[in-house]
Formats: sequence, structure tokens, C-alpha cells
Amino acid sequence: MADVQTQKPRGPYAVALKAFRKDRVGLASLGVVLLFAVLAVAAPLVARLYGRNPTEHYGQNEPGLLSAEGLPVLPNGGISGDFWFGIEPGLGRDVFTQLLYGVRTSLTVAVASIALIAVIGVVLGVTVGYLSGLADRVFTFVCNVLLAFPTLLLLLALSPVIQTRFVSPDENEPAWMQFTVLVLVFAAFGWVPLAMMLRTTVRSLREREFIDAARAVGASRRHIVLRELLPNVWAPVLVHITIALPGIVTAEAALSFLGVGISEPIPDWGRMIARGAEVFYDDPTYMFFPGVTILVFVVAFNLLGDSVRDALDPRTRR
Amino acid sequence: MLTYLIRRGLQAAVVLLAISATAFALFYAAPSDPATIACGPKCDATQIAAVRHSMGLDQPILTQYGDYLRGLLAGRTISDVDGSAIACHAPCLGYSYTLHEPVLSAITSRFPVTLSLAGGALAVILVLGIGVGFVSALRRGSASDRVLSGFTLIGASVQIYFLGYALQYLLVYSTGWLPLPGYTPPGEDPAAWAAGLLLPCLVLGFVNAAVFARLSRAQLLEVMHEGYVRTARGKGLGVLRTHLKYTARGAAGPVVQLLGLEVGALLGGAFITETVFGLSGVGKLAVDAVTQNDLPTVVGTVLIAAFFVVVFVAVADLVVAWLDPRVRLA
Amino acid sequence: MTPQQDTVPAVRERQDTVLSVRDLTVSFTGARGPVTAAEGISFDLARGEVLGLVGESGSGKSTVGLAAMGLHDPSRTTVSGTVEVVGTDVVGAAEAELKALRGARIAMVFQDALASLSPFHTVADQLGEAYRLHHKDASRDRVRARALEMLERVGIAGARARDYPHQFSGGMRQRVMIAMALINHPDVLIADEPTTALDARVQRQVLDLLAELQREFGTAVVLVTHDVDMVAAATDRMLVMREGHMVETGPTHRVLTAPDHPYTRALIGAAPSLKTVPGSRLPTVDVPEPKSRTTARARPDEAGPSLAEVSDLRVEFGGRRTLLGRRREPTRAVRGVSLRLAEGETLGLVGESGSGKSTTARVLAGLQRPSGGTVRFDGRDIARAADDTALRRELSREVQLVFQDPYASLNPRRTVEEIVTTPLRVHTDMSRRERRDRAAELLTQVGLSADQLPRYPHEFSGGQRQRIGIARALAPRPRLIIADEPVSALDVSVQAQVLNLLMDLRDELGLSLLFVSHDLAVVRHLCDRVAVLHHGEIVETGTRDDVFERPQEAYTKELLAARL
Amino acid sequence: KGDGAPSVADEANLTAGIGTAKDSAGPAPAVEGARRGGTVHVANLRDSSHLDPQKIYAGETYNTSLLWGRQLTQYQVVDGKPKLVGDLATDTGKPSDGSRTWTYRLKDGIAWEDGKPITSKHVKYGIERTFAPGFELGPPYWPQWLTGKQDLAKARTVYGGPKKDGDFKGIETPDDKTIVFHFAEPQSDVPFMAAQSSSSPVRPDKDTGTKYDLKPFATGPYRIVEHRQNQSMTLERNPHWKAATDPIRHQYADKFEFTFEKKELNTAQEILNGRGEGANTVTTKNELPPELYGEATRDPKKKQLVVDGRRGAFTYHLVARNDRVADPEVRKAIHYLFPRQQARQALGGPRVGDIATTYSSPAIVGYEKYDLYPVAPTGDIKKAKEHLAKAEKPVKSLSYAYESTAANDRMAQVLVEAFAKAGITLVTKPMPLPAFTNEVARNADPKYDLWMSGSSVDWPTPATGVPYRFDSRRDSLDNDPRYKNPAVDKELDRIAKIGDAEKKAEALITLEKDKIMKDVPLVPFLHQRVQQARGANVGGAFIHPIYGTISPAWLYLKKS
Ligand SMILES: Nc1ncnc2c1ncn2[C@@H]1O[C@H](COP(=O)(O)OP(=O)(O)OP(=O)(O)O)[C@@H](O)[C@H]1O
Ligand SMILES: Nc1ncnc2c1ncn2[C@@H]1O[C@H](COP(=O)(O)OP(=O)(O)OP(=O)(O)O)[C@@H](O)[C@H]1O
Ligand SMILES: [Mg+2]
Ligand SMILES: [Mg+2]
Repeated sequence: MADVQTQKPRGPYAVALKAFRKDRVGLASLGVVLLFAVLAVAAPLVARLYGRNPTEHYGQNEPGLLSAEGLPVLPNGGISGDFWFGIEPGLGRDVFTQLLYGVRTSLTVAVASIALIAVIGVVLGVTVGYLSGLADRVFTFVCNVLLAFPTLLLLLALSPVIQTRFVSPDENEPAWMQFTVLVLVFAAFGWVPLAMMLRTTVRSLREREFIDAARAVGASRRHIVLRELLPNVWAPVLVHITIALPGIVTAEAALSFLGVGISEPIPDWGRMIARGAEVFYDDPTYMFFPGVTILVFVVAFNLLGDSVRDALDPRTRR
Repeated sequence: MLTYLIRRGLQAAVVLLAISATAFALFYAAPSDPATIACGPKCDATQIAAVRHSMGLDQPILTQYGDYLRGLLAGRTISDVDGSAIACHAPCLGYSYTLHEPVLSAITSRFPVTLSLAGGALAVILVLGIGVGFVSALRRGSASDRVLSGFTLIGASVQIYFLGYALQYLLVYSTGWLPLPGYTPPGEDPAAWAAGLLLPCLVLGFVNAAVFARLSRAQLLEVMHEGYVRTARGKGLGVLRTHLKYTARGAAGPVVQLLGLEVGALLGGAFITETVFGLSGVGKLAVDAVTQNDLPTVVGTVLIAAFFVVVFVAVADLVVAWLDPRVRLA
Repeated sequence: MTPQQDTVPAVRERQDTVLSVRDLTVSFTGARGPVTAAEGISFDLARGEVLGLVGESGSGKSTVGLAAMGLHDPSRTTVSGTVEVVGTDVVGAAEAELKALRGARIAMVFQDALASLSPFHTVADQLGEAYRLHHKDASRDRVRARALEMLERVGIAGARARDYPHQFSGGMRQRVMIAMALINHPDVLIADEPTTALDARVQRQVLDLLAELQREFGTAVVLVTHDVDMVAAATDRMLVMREGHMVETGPTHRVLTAPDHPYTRALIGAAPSLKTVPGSRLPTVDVPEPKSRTTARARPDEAGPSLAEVSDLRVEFGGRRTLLGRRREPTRAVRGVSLRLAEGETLGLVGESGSGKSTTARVLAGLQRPSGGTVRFDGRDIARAADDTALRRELSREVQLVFQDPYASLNPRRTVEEIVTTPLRVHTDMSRRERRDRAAELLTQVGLSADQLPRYPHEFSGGQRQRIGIARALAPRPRLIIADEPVSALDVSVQAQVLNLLMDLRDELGLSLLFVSHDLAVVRHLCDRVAVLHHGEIVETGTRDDVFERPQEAYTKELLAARL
Repeated sequence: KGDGAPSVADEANLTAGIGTAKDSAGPAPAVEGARRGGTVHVANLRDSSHLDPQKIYAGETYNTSLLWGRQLTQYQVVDGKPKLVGDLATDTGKPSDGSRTWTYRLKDGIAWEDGKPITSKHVKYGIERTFAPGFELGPPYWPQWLTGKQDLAKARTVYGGPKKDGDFKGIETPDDKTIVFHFAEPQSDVPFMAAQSSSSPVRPDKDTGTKYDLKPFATGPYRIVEHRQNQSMTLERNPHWKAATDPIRHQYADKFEFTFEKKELNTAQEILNGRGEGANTVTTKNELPPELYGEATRDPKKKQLVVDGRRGAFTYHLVARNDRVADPEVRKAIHYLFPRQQARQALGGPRVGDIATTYSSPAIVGYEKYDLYPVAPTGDIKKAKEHLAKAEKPVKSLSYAYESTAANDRMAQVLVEAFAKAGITLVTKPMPLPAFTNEVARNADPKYDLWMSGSSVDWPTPATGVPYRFDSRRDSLDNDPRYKNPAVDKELDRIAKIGDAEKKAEALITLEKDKIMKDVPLVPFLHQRVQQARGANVGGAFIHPIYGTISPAWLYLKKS
């Protein structure tokens, strides 16, 4: 019951930030997430310092690293001073740099998808939540359809379609296009939960008196949506985003695991795991590293999501 | 109630119609041609044209879709590659020229696998997910809560394909503690059925249980502070019984709703789990159909998966209404 | 329950004391460190005695009640001192011991009846459970019979025993709670604000019932309330709390007539009663002895030019077509209301909950589309304002609203400055600076300070927030302010502040005021004329004195009689 | 040895000889150590797409169908060495009229599973079915050769199958034992074609149309009792099959149980570890999963259970579209820079095949080993650059299409690296198999320069290989490199008239070596190998030298 008015004025986000600063797990997971982000950005630098790159076929070009069948000769997947995490069976690429550049792939897809999802979700959710009526019914219907649709199957089926339809035969499918396709498809389905949640939120906000108060002072619809409603949904949006992002990383890896998604030679965690599954009797190490990397990454993100939610949600702060 | 069921049924039908149309359009827009696949490797252009004709693929897409819908409702005859007729009874989901059997029979023959897997996973979800959620909500903040929460966090974060392979490697391959994952019809050998599905069900269940553990924990914690829970304690009811009778009931709604979605999704096929463990269920069928461009099967499995989701979401709504007298159906 | 003579505790025999609280201190561990909600509370309660626990919101009343039940969550609460319920110390008692005590020897009627009844179980189930828990070998039929008996006892037909709480009205739920608390004839009953949020009539019924049962079973009662009138009417002794501390205790009669503590005095004086002088400044905790108004309020000319006027107003809700073509029966919230508000006049709109007060007010503010009838403001037809943004914008320059809930009516994500300047942005082309200056001016006008502009609503108390709401309403310099229960969510002393402010502003600015309330005393204190609404229809209109001194209609009389 | 598998003496020279009438008489030479009884389990991921003998067009199904189906001729395998002998017929066929007319006589005592004798009418009816619509799935040779029309659609206007056009004049059955084929042109390879499943008899009264595809009527040592598509199939001994009439097949096991849809890895695990029915199980379609290969080579016990052999006559080549990569110097450069060893390593190592220097497989009649442009298996960038320098126009970039699988993706990366070393950007175009078939194999004008092509001949002579692939007048389905050399075309016309299979084979191989491969229309890569698993208790398992999978017709159980 301390008198808050004696302190400096603080917005709700400042309060959340303060709560978050006290959350040790949250800070630690933020640290891990930031570490991944830094590694993603600085991948070429790190690779230069380490002295290997993710695309060169070391194992094939330097004799003595791979057996005739393409398995690492050294134990534990060929871990050595030169190859910290071992080498890839078959092509003999360096696992460490592959993982390093894999962060880039995962993060690019995830961040871009989430950005798009946030935009679509917020626009649709808030608008529909405020409008209701016919727009609302159409919206609910579309959401029901998308929710019942087996997304993974669609993704599987769609990727080759796009590849053969839109890429001219004498050029490589540009990396941006692969990313764009993935991002678009993730966004096409990913906005649904966010928009549905926002629609409900806005609907209950709309019943709150401050919306009536704004109407009563003669505010326009635009003002109400932009200035009264939107500031109130950032918190749930932020929470949703931090919780959905690892889901996209996972989904992207799952697609690569099933054989679609980002293609060679762009390093990708899911593809590494798929390859790891193929050789895991002979070379379990190769599956271990990407598997554990994804696990750490996703765990850190999930923890971060929890902490953000706790910090922003006054009830859990209770 | 009856009006509710009718209305819900109509809604579901419209959703399924939209999904079938989307699936149909998307997959028939795919670059490769089912006729080419149905016709052998040495087929030339004229032969393929003939096959296209006998399969009705030269019709406008709307006509094809109309036929498809008609088959779904009333059954139809499909012509094989050689023009001979295949009777396909309602609900006819088309005929797979890759599997050489009607799509529906391809699905039903694999359905027991998916059903067993879904059932097992569901059991794990209920015990592990909701059980863990309950325990850790009751002991909020304690060591056991932290351990269990960590456990579910791992579950929420781990990849089925990583965990599945790692466990297969550890428990099946290197140690031989568990038998190879696989499906034996329970009628043939119940023990082998259970043993073969043990690991897949555990993995699938574990990974999905995490969401439930977190949701039910959060729900329970929220409801725990409701006035009526306090009232029950004020009457002299014990802690555990209060939570079982009142808190759990209050927390059930969202959990049941998610469960409905989950059951629907599981019955539509667990694509990755079935792939990882090599179980020939509906999910594997669907993935294979996609990779082999077996369009009728793809559309059929999409529809079936959507059907289960729609149905079980509706069932969940009914259950929620039954649990909470305040919810009115209509 | 008439006030008794002061009984000296020392004289009372030990075994007669059913509840003995000594030096009770309760603190919660919160995110910002421990919060002490009650400190050093001591009192005794004899068999059959009624103790009033009074204090404004957040003063720690419920905390004390819950401590007596041993219901505080031990992981987050520290309770020290002793609380002896018929000889057993509840503090630190084992759960098994508490289980036997709760519901049997000490029972509680919780503050919010709707939230305190399980929505998932029938009323009979919940009652029966309370009985069965302490009569382990009672047969099923016996439990059922007992539940029905208790329901009938609180005036609810046994036929409704299989209904769920949400099918009951607020008053009925409150009675179910009482039945549940008394089903085992406990020695101590803690009734935590058993009548807040109830209409005057229902409030009366509930209190009468409580008194009747208390007499019958000889139960000792701790009546938690912030309503001084209720304390006067129903308790033997009272204990005044403020911010977790005991301020004053003693026989009710004595404390009410000769309070020792200024806080108590303010608390008693802050609520207008049917006897206070209308229009006088009310005492508050900060200003216990207000200066009286220099000039008496001149009676505005009722017959003068009418500012706002509705005639034969009808509003219906729902009745939308369902998918299968059935129309649901519409809710007819307002059924042919005609009202007139003269320039400079204050019109009070009273009526019980659901009578259509808010709906009528919203129509006038252009927020609700009427289903029929005419609505005029300053001679213009404004019936379409709810759908026509341009019209509503014009209207909102002259008509502004003050809302009931000071928490919900301010956007939590906008600063006070943004909130208060919104009407200025809409209606004027002032620059940012000018708007800011005007906002500062408005804040000072409602008794806040300009340096509070960059703060967010959650940093203010309820009364302060209501002032912000008023400042917002004043911003475009409207001619009419519609205040929809602006004080019903506030504590009495805060209520007094807001009422004083409204009266001051009305006089300063020459505002017209449509004042909606269910509190007759408040309406009487503030309004020139009064309209009584019942089931969407006007039962009676007239000047304040006519309606309060010489009510014509039976319903109005009934309302007045229910006031304690 | 001891497990009764025929010893594979000299694999390099295992081409099919043509047997005599004496070789054609039954019974088949006994498999050493074989015994009767028991149930052999066959576990494959996929069921066969077709069992109708006239629709079967896949080596593995040819191989499996030996269990219940018999043809005019068939390959007898002794010690892993194949020999073409008469099966239903008394010998491999008698040519006359300059090989335009071929006559077969049926053996005595051959019968259907219901005991009724197999007559020449049944054989004729079976072959007539290949003209009917729906049978374009099967091989096209009977209609083409009997009508002399290369275009199958045209051939079918001449005769449209027994249901539509009744009796076909080009096949005569003077009596129940004799069948005479009249071809429009001289045909040397009729004995080989007569071994294809399309040369199986079908009894008109048992021809159930589409249902026949699930459960054909048996003439071989086993009959199909039950077949649930994609689930299971059960075979029992056919009591009316007489070993004395059959020089090829055996009837050791009591039953065959086929099961499908089980993950290949799990099946192989069961077999190698002898779990469950593993010891009695064999895979005839599944190959040994790459996951287990390392393990199986390390553990001698398991190694025994891996059956390794040549995948029939399958070859894997890097095809250049000759009209896009028109400069032979560029193709030669590709030949030199192609890092065969790394590419094979990316695919799985030596087990996937032997590095090839020839177009034709060593498995075919007339094969001769040659190496026109010797190069180290790791490639020779220097030589490649020399040839590129000689090219008329500099090459900056080439496009490479392939069926997208994880292994092919890896190999594509190997190629990208190698081409980059020679200064060429390789544009990779992965696509799923159906798209690849459509976009590359079936497309008359695919917009790609290079692709990988695994292919085989229809029978072990070059007659369905070289003349199809390198005749410029054939369409792109056959001549996918778009190779064009008038001199070769002319020589092919000459060779076509040769009436003797072995002489024709010799001429074709000579043409391949002396003319065609000098132009490097494609870059030879691998003669493919295959590994399959058999249970410890299963004897008689070997990779059939023609069909390239384990043949169930030789299997027996050591203990039962
Ligand atoms: N569970 C809790 N955790 C933390 N603080 C609490 C808790 N319950 C009450 N408080 C705080 O303790 C103080 C006293 O609360 P209490 O509910 O006893 O007030 P009250 O007098 O009953 O008020 P009201 O009239 O509004 O019911 C308040 O400041 C409140 O915020
Ligand atoms: N948006 C709405 N939809 C349906 N019914 C409504 C709506 N708003 C009000 N009502 C109904 O109209 C009637 C009058 O409501 P109104 O809010 O005007 O009552 P009130 O007198 O202000 O009551 P209170 O004192 O509880 O605020 C009530 O029965 C209410 O249930
Ligand atoms: Mg309270
Ligand atoms: Mg109201």
C-alpha cells in the first residue's frame, strides 16, 4: 500500500519491465536468446575466427576424415580440435559452423513469420473484435476452416508446387524465395490464434466503459481502434509472440525434417536432425548436437515467454 | 439442445465443405498430373491423354469437384486407368491410383494404428499432463512444482523426431529394453500391440502433455483463488477434496476445449510420430500421399483430419456445457 | 436488534466468550515486500452479541474475518496473535482441527455472494454438503431435508433447490449464503458485507433475516460493513478500522453519538442520510468539519427552456433472428419514459437495479439507439446520434458523461493527460501545448495537481480517478453532464469528496446535471427534481421535496421505507 | 557357406546364356541344403502396384510373381549364373522366316491351380490383353512387334484387345500345344521378351478385369490364397504344379506370408537381430536401410544376413541434354570434373554401386569393359579445364535437375563444389519424384542441362538399351540425352535387322564403344548394387542376377 504517487510516474510497461528485471530465470533465458541472436548476426565473424565455413566438404577433400561409406573416421562423430562438434557424415562439412549458420536460418524464418503474424493478427483481430456483425461471422468461419486444416500436410504439399511454379529453371531457387514461401505459409496459418485471442480481448475491452467514454466525447472509430484499443492489446500480443516464436522454429525444423523447407546448401537444424536420424546408429553424435541446440534454444525461448507473461500479467504478479 | 446439434452440424458441414474445396483446388493445382502417375513409366502423350479422359481429369475442375462431392454423399463409380468401373460407395473419398484401392478403405485399414496411437497418447496426456498440472498447482512454488514444471518445459520444447530417435536408440537399439516400435493388431496379440506402441505413445503423449500440464496448472491456480473454493473450505471441506470437487471443475473448461482439439488432431494422424516410428497410420499415409502426389488420398486424409477436428471441437463444447451449467447451448 | 447497553467485558464470564481475538496481526507477502493488512487487533465477542466491524475499503475488515476462519493461505500470509474460537486457537492450529471448526462452530458469509457460490453445483448440493461434512452419519434424505428446510427458512421455495446459483437474483444468492453459514448453528458467524451491491429493499430483507436467525440460534455475529447506517441499525458494539489498525471500539450507540476519533466522526458524517441538509457540504476524512456553503443554491427555473427532453422513449435489446428462424424475446429495458431537464437544473434518476436508469442516460448521451420515442437536446432531434458519428460528435460537445466505475472508464494504457485531452483533440484545434495547459487547469479544478498529468490511472485511488473522469467530462465545457452512479463504487468518505466537487462545479459553471443513482439519500442531497424509475417506466416525478416528503406512489413509498 | 545361397563365382561375367531344350526340362537343379516346410515371411514396405501379369513392369514384381506365374521362357539360375530356358515352352523358341516367325511348343503336364491344363490359347489370350486399354502400364513390345508400329496408340488401332476385337490374327494356335507369332520385322530378342511377365497365360474365364490385378490365377508352385491390398498376402502350395515341368522354380516352403507397410528400418532390425519372426523373414523389395549398413558391416553375424548383389542391369548416369550442352568438349569436361568417388560417398559409399566406365551394364549379353577417357575417381579438374578451354563458347553456368531426396541433395552439393572448381556455377533444381518425372523425363523440352538418370534394360541384352537411348529419331522418353548422330542412326537400322540375339548384342556394344560413347552423350557413373536382408533361418537367398532383388522362388527354411 505504498503510496505510488510519491514515485516517478510509471506506465504499465515500466512496471512490467521492473518486474522482469527481478526475474532471474527470465533474465537468464533472455541472455541465452540474445546469445543466439548475437551468434546469428556474427556467424561469419565467429566462423572466421574458428577457421572453418559451413559449406566446404572438408571430409571429402581431406583424406582420413571420412570412411568410404562417408562416416567419420574419428570416434564421436569426428570431434577433434579442428572440428569441435565433429563433421557431417557423407559430405564432411563442419558441424559447428553448420549449427552456427543454422541459427540464422531458424531465427530469420521465425522472426519474419512472427512479424507478419503479429501484423495480420493485430489488424484482423482488433478490427473484427471492434466491428462484429458480418465481419465477425466471416472471420470466425475462416478461422474455423484454418484451424481444422492439417497445416503440416499443406506445407508439405505446397512447397514443391511453389518451387516448380515460380522459379525459372535456369536459376537456383533464390534463398529469399525459400524463406518468403515458408514465412508466408507460417503466417497464413499462424495469425489465427493471435487474431482469435485479440478478437476476444477487444470484445471484452469494447464492453469496458472507457470505450463508451471515448465514444461519448465524440471520438472517431479510428481514434478508438488506434488509441484506445491498440495500446491495450500490446501486452497480450507481446506474450503471444514470445510464446509462438519457438513454435515456428520447431515447425520449420519439422518441415526440414520431413524433407521440405529450406534446401541445401543453406544450413538448417531440421535437415541436420533428419540426416542425424539416418546415421544415428553409426554416428549418434551427429544428431546430438543439433537436437540439443534446438532444445536449448526452444527451452530458453519458452522460459522467456513465461517470464514476459508473468511480468506483463498483473494477475500472476499478484 | 437439438437445435444446437443441428446448427453445429450445419456449421461443421460448411467448414468441411470449404476445406474440401480448398484442398481440392490446392492439390489439383499441383504441377504433377495424377494421370501420369497412374499410367506406367512408358506411357506416351496420347496414352496419358486417354488415361486422363478415363479418369475424368480432362473435365473442368468444378465438374470434378461436383463429382467428388456427389461421391461423398451418394457414392459414385470411378473409372480405373483402363476405363473399367470401380464402385465407390458413399462416403466416397475417391480412388487412389498409387495404392490401388479406394481412399476410404486405405484410411480405414490404417485407422486402427492411428486410433491405438491416439488412445495411448491420450492416456499419457491425461495422466502426465493433467496429473502433473494438478500436482504442481497444488504445490505451487515447492520443489516438486519446480521439477515438474521443468519437466513439462522440456516436453513443450523437445522435438518429437529428436526425442523419438534418441529414445529408440537408448531403449530399443542399444539396450533392447523395449521391443521395436510397431503395430500388431490387438486382436492378434494384445501384448505385442501394447509393447510395440509403448514408446510411440509415450513420446507423443509426453510432448503433447506438456501443453496440458501448463494449461491445467495455470487454470487451477487461477480458479484456486475463486470465492467458491474458499467457501468450500469455509464449510470444513479438506484441501484435496475441495480442489478435486471445486477447483478442478472450475478449471476444466479450457482444458477440455484444448483436449477436444487435441483428440481431433490425433485422430487425424500424428504425421511426425508415425514417420519417426514407422507406424503405418493415417498420418503416415497422408505424408506418403503428399510425397507421391497421390492427390485423391491427400484430399481424403485432409478431409478426414479436418472432420475429426471439427467433430471433437464440437464434442468438447458439449462437454463444457455439461460441466458448466451457466453455458447455454443454442 | 436494538442497541443494548454497554456491557463491560471484564464482567462477562469466560465461557460466554465465543470469539476472542488478541493482538491479531496479518501480513501478506507481496511482490513489493510484505503488506500488513491488520495489526494489533483485539476484541471479544460474547454469545449472541453482534459486533459491527466498520472501515473504508481496504482497511482490513475481510482480513480479520478470514483470520478468524483460519482461511488465509499459509504460504503467503503471516498471522500472529491469537484467535480463539470457543476455546480453540485458530492461529497455528492443525488443518484437521480447523476442518472440524469451520462450518460447524464458526461460519462465514463471504463478501461476494455470486463468486462465493459454486456455479457448477445446485444450491441444494452446496447446502447439503455443508451439513453432511459435520454430520457424517446423516442419511442422504436427512441431508436433503435439512438443506430444503434451511432454504425455506431464508425464504427460498424448496422447489428451486435444484437450481444453480446463476439462476438466482443477487438477494437470493446472498440468502443462500446465509442459509449455508447457519445450517450447522455455528457459535460465531462472520457476515462480510452481506448486503453490498443489493438494492435498498433487498438489503432490508437480508438484514432482517440475519437478525431473526441470529436471535433464534443465539449466534454471535461479526458484521463487516462500511455502511454506518447499517451498523446503527444492527449491531450492539462496533469496531472502527483504518489501514489495518483499530481506531475506536465501543458500544454502537456511544460511538455513533459521541465518537472519540475524528476519523470515526468523518466516517459517520460523510454519508448523506435522509436527514442531512440537501446541498450542504459533506464532511470527509481529510476535512472533517467542512465550511458550509456561503450562498444557498438558487432553485433553477423548472419551467424554463428545456435543455434535454425525451418523450415516450422505448429501448429494446436482443430479439435477434436466430439461425432456425426463431426470434428470441427482446428485453424491454425502457418502456415509454418521458423526461424533461431544464437548463441549469439537476435531475435525479432513481430506481432499483435493472430499472433502465443507465439505458435512459445512454440514450441521452447518444450512446444507445432508442427503439422508439423522441430524444431532443436543445431542440434538436438526436435519436440517431448512436449511429451517426458526426451527430454524436456535435452532441458530445454539449453533453458529457461521468461513469459509474472509476476503474473501467479510464483507459489503463493512457496517461491522464491523454485521457483528459481526448475531447479537446476531437472538438478543438488547440495545439498540444494549449491542450496541456487546459488539462492542467481542469485537474486543478477537480482538486488534483497538474504534475499528475503524465501518470497512469492505476496510480490513483478510486476517488481521484473519478475526479479524472469528471475533468474529462468538463473538458469541452459541456452544458449537460450525465453522471451515471458516479459514487456508487466509492467509499463513503470518498463519495463525500466527489459529491462536494460535483456540487461546487455545478454552481461554478452553471451546469445542468442528470444524476443517476440508486441511493435515495444521495439523490436527495444533490438534486432539484427526482424521477423514479421502475421496470423501465417512470413511476413518479416531482421536486425533491415532493417526492421525499410527500411520495404519491406506493412504489416510491416502499423504496423510502426500505432505507435504514 | 552352409546357408545354401548359390555361390557367386565371377560377378563380372554373369550374363545370361541361352539354354537348350534339355536345359528347359524340369525339375530345377536342387538348391544345396534346401529342405521342405515352414512359412517364409516376406516383409516389404510397399505392396506391388500390380499383380496382373500383363500389367507388371518392374523387376521386383517379375521376381516375386515367379512364385505363382509362369511364362513361355524364364531364367534358370544356378550358382548365381542365369540361363534363359523354356518355362511353359519346351525351349526358348524357334525362329523362321528370317526371325519374323517364332514358334513355341508347350510342355506336357502344365496346369492351372484348379488342375485344368494350360493351353496355347491361354498364352495367346494373355498376350492379346497387352493390346487392351489399361495395359499401357505393362511393356509395349508385343503390340509393337506384332503390328510393326512403334507408336503404341497406332498399334492398338490395328487390334484393340480380346474384349474389343476378339481373335488376333498375328498369333496362331494351330493346336493346344503350339503357338506361332508372326512379326512384321525380323525380331531377334523374342526369347527374352517371352520371359517377361506379359508373356504369361491368362484364362479367359478367370479374367476378372481389375480384380485380376489383386489375385491372378496361379500356374506356378504357389497360389494366392488371400491378398489384402497394401496389407498382406498369403500364398500356399499349388497342388497342381509339377516340379518335373519346371526347370526354374522350387516349392520348398509350405507358405509365404507377405506383409506390408512396416517401416523398413524396423523390418531390417527384426531380421538382423532375429527378433520376432525376423529369422524367418526376408525382404524382396525393401533394401537394407542406410541406417543399418555400418552396423551390418561391422558385425560378422549380421553381415551374413545381408545379401549383396548387382541391381540387375541398372546403371546410374549423369545425363547431359545434348542439344543444350551441345559442345562435346564441354561434355568431356564434365566427364573429367565429375568426382565419382565423392558423389558415391555422399550417396552411401561403395555399396550403392561400382564405378562405371561404360554405358551398358556388365549384366547384359555382349558386355565389354572399356574406358575411353580414363579419369581418377576423384575427378580431374585440370583436364576438365583444358577441355573447357577448347569449347567454342565459354560455359558460365549449367542447370542440374534431380529427384529431391536427402542423398541426392548431398550429391548435388558435391557436384556444385566440383563444377565450381572448374569455374562453372551449377544451378541445382531439386524436385519431388512426380515433378521430376513430369518436368524432366516426360517433358519434351525440359529446361535443364543435366540430370541423373537411373535406368535399365527390359531384358539382359542391349536391344532395349542402346537403340532406344541413342536413336535420334526416337522421342525424348527414350532418347533422353537428345543424342543425335546420323551415322549411329544408320548403323542402328542395320543392326535392327539382325535376327540373332547374341550377334545383335555384340554389334550394339561395339557401336556403343566405338561411336556413341566417344561423343560423351552421358557420363557413366555407377553400375548399381543392392543389399537386402534375410533372416538367419532363411536359405536360398541371393540377388537375382536379372531382376536385381532376392527371388522368393529359391527360398527355403533351414529349420521349421
Ligand atoms: N491475499 C492478499 N494478498 C495481498 N494483499 C491482500 C490480500 N488480501 C487483502 N490484501 C490487502 O490487505 C488490505 C486489507 O484488505 P481487506 O480485504 O481486508 O479490506 P476490506 O476492509 O475487507 O475492504 P473492502 O471493504 O473493500 O472489502 C488491502 O490493502 C488489500 O489490498
Ligand atoms: N446491452 C444490453 N443488452 C441486453 N440487455 C441489456 C443491455 N443493457 C441493458 N440491458 C437490460 O436492460 C435493463 C435495464 O438496464 P440498465 O442498465 O438501464 O439498468 P440500471 O437501472 O442502470 O441498473 P443498475 O442499477 O444495475 O445499473 C436490464 O434488464 C438489463 O439487463
Ligand atoms: Mg472486504
Ligand atoms: Mg446502471
